[in-house]
Amino acid sequence: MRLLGFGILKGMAVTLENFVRSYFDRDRRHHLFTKEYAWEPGAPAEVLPARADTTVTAHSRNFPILLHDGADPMGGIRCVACQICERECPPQCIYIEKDYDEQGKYIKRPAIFDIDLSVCMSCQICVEVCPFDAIVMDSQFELSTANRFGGLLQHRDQLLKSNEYYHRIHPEEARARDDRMAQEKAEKEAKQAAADAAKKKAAEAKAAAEIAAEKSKPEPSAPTAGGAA
Amino acid sequence: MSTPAWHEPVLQQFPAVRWDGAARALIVPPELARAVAEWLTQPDHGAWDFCSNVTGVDYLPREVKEKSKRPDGTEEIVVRTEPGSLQVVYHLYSVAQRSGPLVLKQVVPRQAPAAVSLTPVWRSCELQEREVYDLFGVSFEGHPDLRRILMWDEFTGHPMRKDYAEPQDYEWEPTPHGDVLEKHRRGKVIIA
Amino acid sequence: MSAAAATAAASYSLVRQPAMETGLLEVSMGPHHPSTHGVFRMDVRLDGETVVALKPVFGYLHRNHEKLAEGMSYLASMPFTDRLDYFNSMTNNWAYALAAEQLLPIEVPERAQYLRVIMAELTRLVNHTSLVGFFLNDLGALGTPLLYAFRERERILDLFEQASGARMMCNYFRFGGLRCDVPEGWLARARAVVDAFPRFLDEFEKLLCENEIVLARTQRVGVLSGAQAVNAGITGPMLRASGVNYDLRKVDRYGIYERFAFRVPLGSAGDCYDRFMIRLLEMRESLKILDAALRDIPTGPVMGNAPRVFKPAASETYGRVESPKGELGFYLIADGTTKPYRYRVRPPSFINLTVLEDLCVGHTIADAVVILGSVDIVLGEVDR
Amino acid sequence: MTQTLLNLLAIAVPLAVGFASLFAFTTWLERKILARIQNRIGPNRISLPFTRFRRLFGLIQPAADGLKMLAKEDIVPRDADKLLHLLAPILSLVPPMMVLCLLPLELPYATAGMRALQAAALDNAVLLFFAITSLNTLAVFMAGWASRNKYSLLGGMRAVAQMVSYEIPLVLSAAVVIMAAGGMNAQAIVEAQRAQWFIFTPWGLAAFLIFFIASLAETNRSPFDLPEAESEIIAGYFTEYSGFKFALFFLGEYLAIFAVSGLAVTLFLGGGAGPWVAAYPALSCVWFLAKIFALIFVMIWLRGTLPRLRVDQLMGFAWKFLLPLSLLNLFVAAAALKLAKPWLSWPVGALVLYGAAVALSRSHRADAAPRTYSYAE
Amino acid sequence: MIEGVAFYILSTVAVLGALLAVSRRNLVHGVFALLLFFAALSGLFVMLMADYVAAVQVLVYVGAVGILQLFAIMLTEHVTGDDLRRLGARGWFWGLMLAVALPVVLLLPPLLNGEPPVPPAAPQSTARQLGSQLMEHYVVPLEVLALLLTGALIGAVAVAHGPEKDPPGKDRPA
Repeated sequence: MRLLGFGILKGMAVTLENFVRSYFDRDRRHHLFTKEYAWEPGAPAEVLPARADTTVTAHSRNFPILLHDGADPMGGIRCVACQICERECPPQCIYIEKDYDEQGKYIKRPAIFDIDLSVCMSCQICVEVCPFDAIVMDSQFELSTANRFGGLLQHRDQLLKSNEYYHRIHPEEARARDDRMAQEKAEKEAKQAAADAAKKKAAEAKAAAEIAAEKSKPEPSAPTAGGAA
Repeated sequence: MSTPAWHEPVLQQFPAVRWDGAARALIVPPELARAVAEWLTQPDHGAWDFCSNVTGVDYLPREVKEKSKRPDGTEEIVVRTEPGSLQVVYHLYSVAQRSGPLVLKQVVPRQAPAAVSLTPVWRSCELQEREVYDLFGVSFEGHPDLRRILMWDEFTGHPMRKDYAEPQDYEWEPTPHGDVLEKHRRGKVIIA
Repeated sequence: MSAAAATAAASYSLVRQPAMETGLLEVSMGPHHPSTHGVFRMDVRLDGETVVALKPVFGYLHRNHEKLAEGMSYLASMPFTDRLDYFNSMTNNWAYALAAEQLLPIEVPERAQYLRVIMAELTRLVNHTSLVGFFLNDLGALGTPLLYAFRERERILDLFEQASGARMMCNYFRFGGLRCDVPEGWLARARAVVDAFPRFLDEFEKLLCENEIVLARTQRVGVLSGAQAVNAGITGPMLRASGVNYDLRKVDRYGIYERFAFRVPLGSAGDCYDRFMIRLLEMRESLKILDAALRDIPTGPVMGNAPRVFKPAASETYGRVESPKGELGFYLIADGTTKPYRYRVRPPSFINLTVLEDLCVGHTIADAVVILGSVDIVLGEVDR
Repeated sequence: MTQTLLNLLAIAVPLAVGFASLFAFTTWLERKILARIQNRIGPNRISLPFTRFRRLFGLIQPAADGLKMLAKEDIVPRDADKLLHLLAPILSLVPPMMVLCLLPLELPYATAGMRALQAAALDNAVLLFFAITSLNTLAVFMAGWASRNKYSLLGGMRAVAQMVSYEIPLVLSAAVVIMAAGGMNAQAIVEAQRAQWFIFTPWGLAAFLIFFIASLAETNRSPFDLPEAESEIIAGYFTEYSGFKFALFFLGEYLAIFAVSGLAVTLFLGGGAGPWVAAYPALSCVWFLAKIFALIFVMIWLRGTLPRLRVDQLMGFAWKFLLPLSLLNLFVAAAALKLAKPWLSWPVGALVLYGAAVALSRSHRADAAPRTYSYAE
Repeated sequence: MIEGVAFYILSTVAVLGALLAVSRRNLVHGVFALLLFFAALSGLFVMLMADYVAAVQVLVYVGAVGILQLFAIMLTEHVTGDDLRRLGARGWFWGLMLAVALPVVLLLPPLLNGEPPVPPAAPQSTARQLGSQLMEHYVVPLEVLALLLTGALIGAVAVAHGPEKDPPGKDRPA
C-alpha cells in the first residue's frame, strides 16, 4: 500500500516535464504552442500561409469571392447570373439580379451580386454547384466593420477578385481548377470543332444535296417549262 | 435492402396491428401501443430492449384526384380529400440480440392528437416524446413529465407541423433589437 | 423514479429532523455557468450541498435544424450537420451521408471508404481527448489536461483543415464519397500524427489515471447500471462504461469497419471513472484502426457515381453511425422530390441526458458538474 | 516618540509597498508558469508605453490588468447588503497586510532599535499570526453573505468551514516548532534554527508537509480552492465582485499566500538563513524571499496539476488524516525533544510517522484504486 | 498622550459596537457589530500590554465564536438574516435595572475607597507564565474543562449525525 499522494506526485512529474520542455524542446516550442501568428519563424512548412498578410493556410476556406479573368473585373467576370448558387445556398446569403442592356436583353452577368457575410457559413456549397467556376472561397478573414447592419454585406465589386489572386491564395486548388477548365474547354472545343465539322459536313452534305437537288431541279422543271411552253 | 421479418410474430399476436410494407413499419393503434411494446421487450419475442429513436411525422390532408367511370361509360374526375395524420415513429433495436431496426408507428389524427406514451416501457422515450409533444403537439398519455422541451414555455404552436407559419421576425420583440433601433433613432447606432 | 433516486430520497428524509429544520436551496445552474458545456441549465434543489432534485433545461440553442433541412435540398443540409455536434463534424457528415445513401444507393469508392474511416477515427480522437480535458476541468484542474488535449487536437484539426478547408465545420462528406481528395502528402502527415499519439496518451494516463484526487472524485460517482442504460437509450462510451457491449462499428459494420481489428473496452462499475477511462481506452483502439487504414488505403477516385441532382424515390430510412458521443442516427423520409419530406436527427447527447437526474440525485453539487461532464454533451446537438 | 514612529514607518511601509509590488510580479509569474506547464506562452504582448521596450516578456501585464480593474465599472447587486459588500474586500486585505509585519525579515537598513520594534520580535508573534489570519474567514463570509447570491453564499459557507477546519492542523504543526524553539517569538525561532532547519528532522518534515497542505487550504489554493471553485459555484464568494473590489480580493489572497509562505519559511526553513549571509547580511532578505518564491512555485505547480477535492473529502482529509497525523507528530516531537538522542529518536520517529501516514492513507482511500478493464472483440 | 487617544478611540468603537450589536434587527449585522466590539476589546488588551490575551481574544472570540454565531444564524430559517418582526420588549424594565446595577456594583468599592487602584506592573513573558500557571496551579480545572468540552464535542457529533441511516449508494440486504 502506497502513501496517499503517490499518484499526485506522478502527475506532478508530468507537468514539470512539460514545464521544462517548453523551454528546451524545439518541437514543442514551434509546433505545439499557441501560435501567435502562423508566419512566426520556425513554423512548419505545411502550415505556412500562402501570403504574408493573412494568418491562414493555403488550404483553408473562408468566404466566397467571384472570379474574373484578365485585368478588367467586369469584362472578364465569369458569373453569368444563373442563380444556381442563390438557390442552393443553405443559409440563403446570396442575392443576385441579372443584368440587362438598354434593349432589355439579358447579357449574362449579374447586375447585383450580394453576399451577406454575417449570414454566410463558409460551407462552400456555392462553389460546388457553380457550373462556371465563377465563385471560389477566399481566405481573407479580417473583415470586421464597425457597422453591424449591412457592413458585412459584400457587393459585386467588392467580391470580384482576379484569377491571379486565387492562384496566390490557393495555388494547388487554383491550378487544378484551371487544368480542369482548360481540359473541359479543350473538350468543348473539340466537341465544338467536331460539331462544327459535323455541321460543316452536314452543311456540305446539305449543300451537296441542295446542289444535287439544284441539279435535279431543272429536270422536273423542264417538263413544267415544257408544260408551260 | 431486405430486413428479416421481425414484424411477423407481432402481426400474428396482435391482429389489429398493420404492416406498412412501403415504410417497413408496424402501424400500431395507440390503445394497443403499450401492450405491443411490453410484449416486444420480452426476451422470447425479440428482446427489443432499446428504443433508439422517437419522432413525429406530419402528413397534411391532401386532395387525391381519382378517375372513375360513370355507369354511362363517361369518365369523371373525383376529388377526394385524404385526411392528414400525425405519426409517432419508434425505432427499436435489440442490444441483446443485436437486431433491428423494427419500426413502430402510432398514427393519430391531426386534430387533438393523443398517443400513448411508451416511456414506461423504454425510458429513452422520455425526452424524445417530450420533443414530439413540443414540436408536433402530440400529447402522450402516461408520460411522467410532459412539458415543452426545446421551445420556451410561453410558446404557442408546434413548429414542426407542416402547416406551421412562422412569424415575421422572431428576433424583433424579445431581443435587444428594438432597443438598438431606438438608439439608432437617437443617433447612436448607424444602420446602413 | 428509479431505485437509486428512491434510496437517495429516503436518506434525505432522514436528514430532516424536527429540531433542526433546514430549508432547501434552489439553484439555477446555467444557462450562464462555466461548466454546463454551453447554454444549458440545471435547476437544482440542494440540501446543503447535496442534490435532491435536478431538472435539465435546454433549448437555448434551438434553431429547428430539422425544419430547416426539410426546406432545402438534401445536399444543402450537409453543412448544417457540421453544426450539430461541432466537435465531430466528420462523423455527423458520415451519419447523414450514410442515411442518404440508403435512400438512393450509390457505390462509395474504396479510397473514399478508407478516408471516411480515417476521418471518423481522427474525429473520435479529437472528441475523446477534448472530453477528457473538459471533464478534468469540471473536476477543477486548471485547464492543464484540457490544454494538453487541445495541443493534440490542434494537430488533428490541422489535418482536417488541409483535407477539407475548415478546422471544425468540415462539410467534407458527400453522398457517394467525399468532396475532394486529400492533398498530396496528407497521408504521411496523418501517419506522423497517429504515430505520435500514443506518447501523448501515455502522458495523459500518467497525469490522471492514478491521481488520488481524480480517483476519489470519480469512482462510485454517478453509477449507471447496464440494464438502466440500455432502457434509457444511452449509447456510446457511456453505455459501454456500464458494461454493455454495443458498438455500432461492430454491430452494424457500416462502412468498411469489418476489415479492421479493434476491441471494445467495457467498464464494470458504470461510474464517472469508467466513463472517463473507457474514452481513454477507446482512443487506443481508434489508433489501431487508423494505423491499419493508413497502411491499406488504395489510390483511386473519392467520389462515386452520384447523380448531379440528388432525388431519391419515395421511401424512408434510418441510418446510424457510432459517433464519438453515441449513436447518431438520421431518419429520412423521401417523397420523390429534391427535398426530404421528414428529416430527423437522433442526437446522442440529447438522449444521454435522460438519466442525468438519476445519476446526480444523492451526490453533491460538485459531483453533478462532474457527472454532466462525464455524459459528454454538446449543446449544438442537444438543442438542434 | 517621534523616533519610534519613524522606525515603525520605516519597517511597515517598505513591507506593505514591497509585498504589494511583489503581488504584481507574482501574478505575472503564476500566469507564466501555468502557461509553460500547459504548453502555452503566457502573457507577452504588453509593451511599455512611449518606449522602445516591446513586450518585455509581458512583465507590464500586471500593470495593464491593474489599470483595467481600476477602470471597470463597480457593480453592486441591487439586493446586496451595500455596506458589508463594500467592507468585505477591505477586510480581506487587512489581516494579510498585518501579518506580513510579523515575518522576521531582516531589512538591510534595520538598526537594532528597528529590529526590536519589529512585530516579529513580539513574544507571541506566531500566535498573533494565527489570530489575525483567522479574521480572513470573516471577510470571506461577509462577501459571500452580502452579495445575496446563492453561489456566493455557498462559497462563503465552504470557505468558513474549510478555513476553520484547516486552522487546526496548521496550528498543531506550528506547535511542534514552537515546542522545539521554546517560544513564539519569530526572531527567536529563526535563531533556534541556526544549527539546523527544522525541516531536516522527521517531525519537522512531517510538520512542514502538514503545514504546507493546510496552508494551501487556508489560502484557498488548488486543490483546496473550493470556495472559489469555478466549475461548480462560478467564483464562490466573489462572484458578485467586479472592478477594484475584485482586485482587492485578489491582492488579499496573494498577500495571504506571501504571509503563510513566509511563516512556513520562518518556522521550518530557517528564515533568512543561507549561504553568504554571514558575509553580506543584506542577503538574508533575499534568501527569505527566495524561499517564499520557491514555496509559491510549488503552489503554482500544484495548481497546474491537480483537480479539486469535494467538500466532504476536503473535510474528511482535514479531520481524519491531517489532524490525527499532526497530533501524533506532536507526541513524536515531544518525545524526541525530551529524549535528545537523534540516533535513536530519528529513525523511530520517522518510522512511526511514516507508518501512521500509510495506515491513514489505507483507511482513507480503501475503495479508490485504478482499475483494469476488459475488452470485447 | 497617544495612549489616551488610542484608549478613547478603542473605547468608543467598543461601546458603539456593543450598542449596534444589541440594536440591529438584522442578525448578521448584529454579529458583525459584536465582532467589532471584540476586536476593539482586544485592542484594549494590547494597551494593557497583555498581547497574549489580545491574541487569544481575537483567535477565540473573533475567529471562532463569531464564526460559530454566523453558522448558527445560517441554520435558522432566515438565512438572509433580516427578521422584520418586532421583537417583544417585555423585559425592558429588568434589563434596564441590570444595566444600571452592574456598573454600580463593579464600581462601588473603588468609589467608596476613594483612591484609584494602582495597576500592577505588566509581567514579562505572559505566555510562559500563563502556561505554567495552567499546567501547575490550575491543572485540575483545566482537565475538567477539557473533559467537558470533549463530551460536548461527542454530543454534537451524535446530534449532527442523526439516527442510523444507510450510506448513500449502498443497498443494505434485507
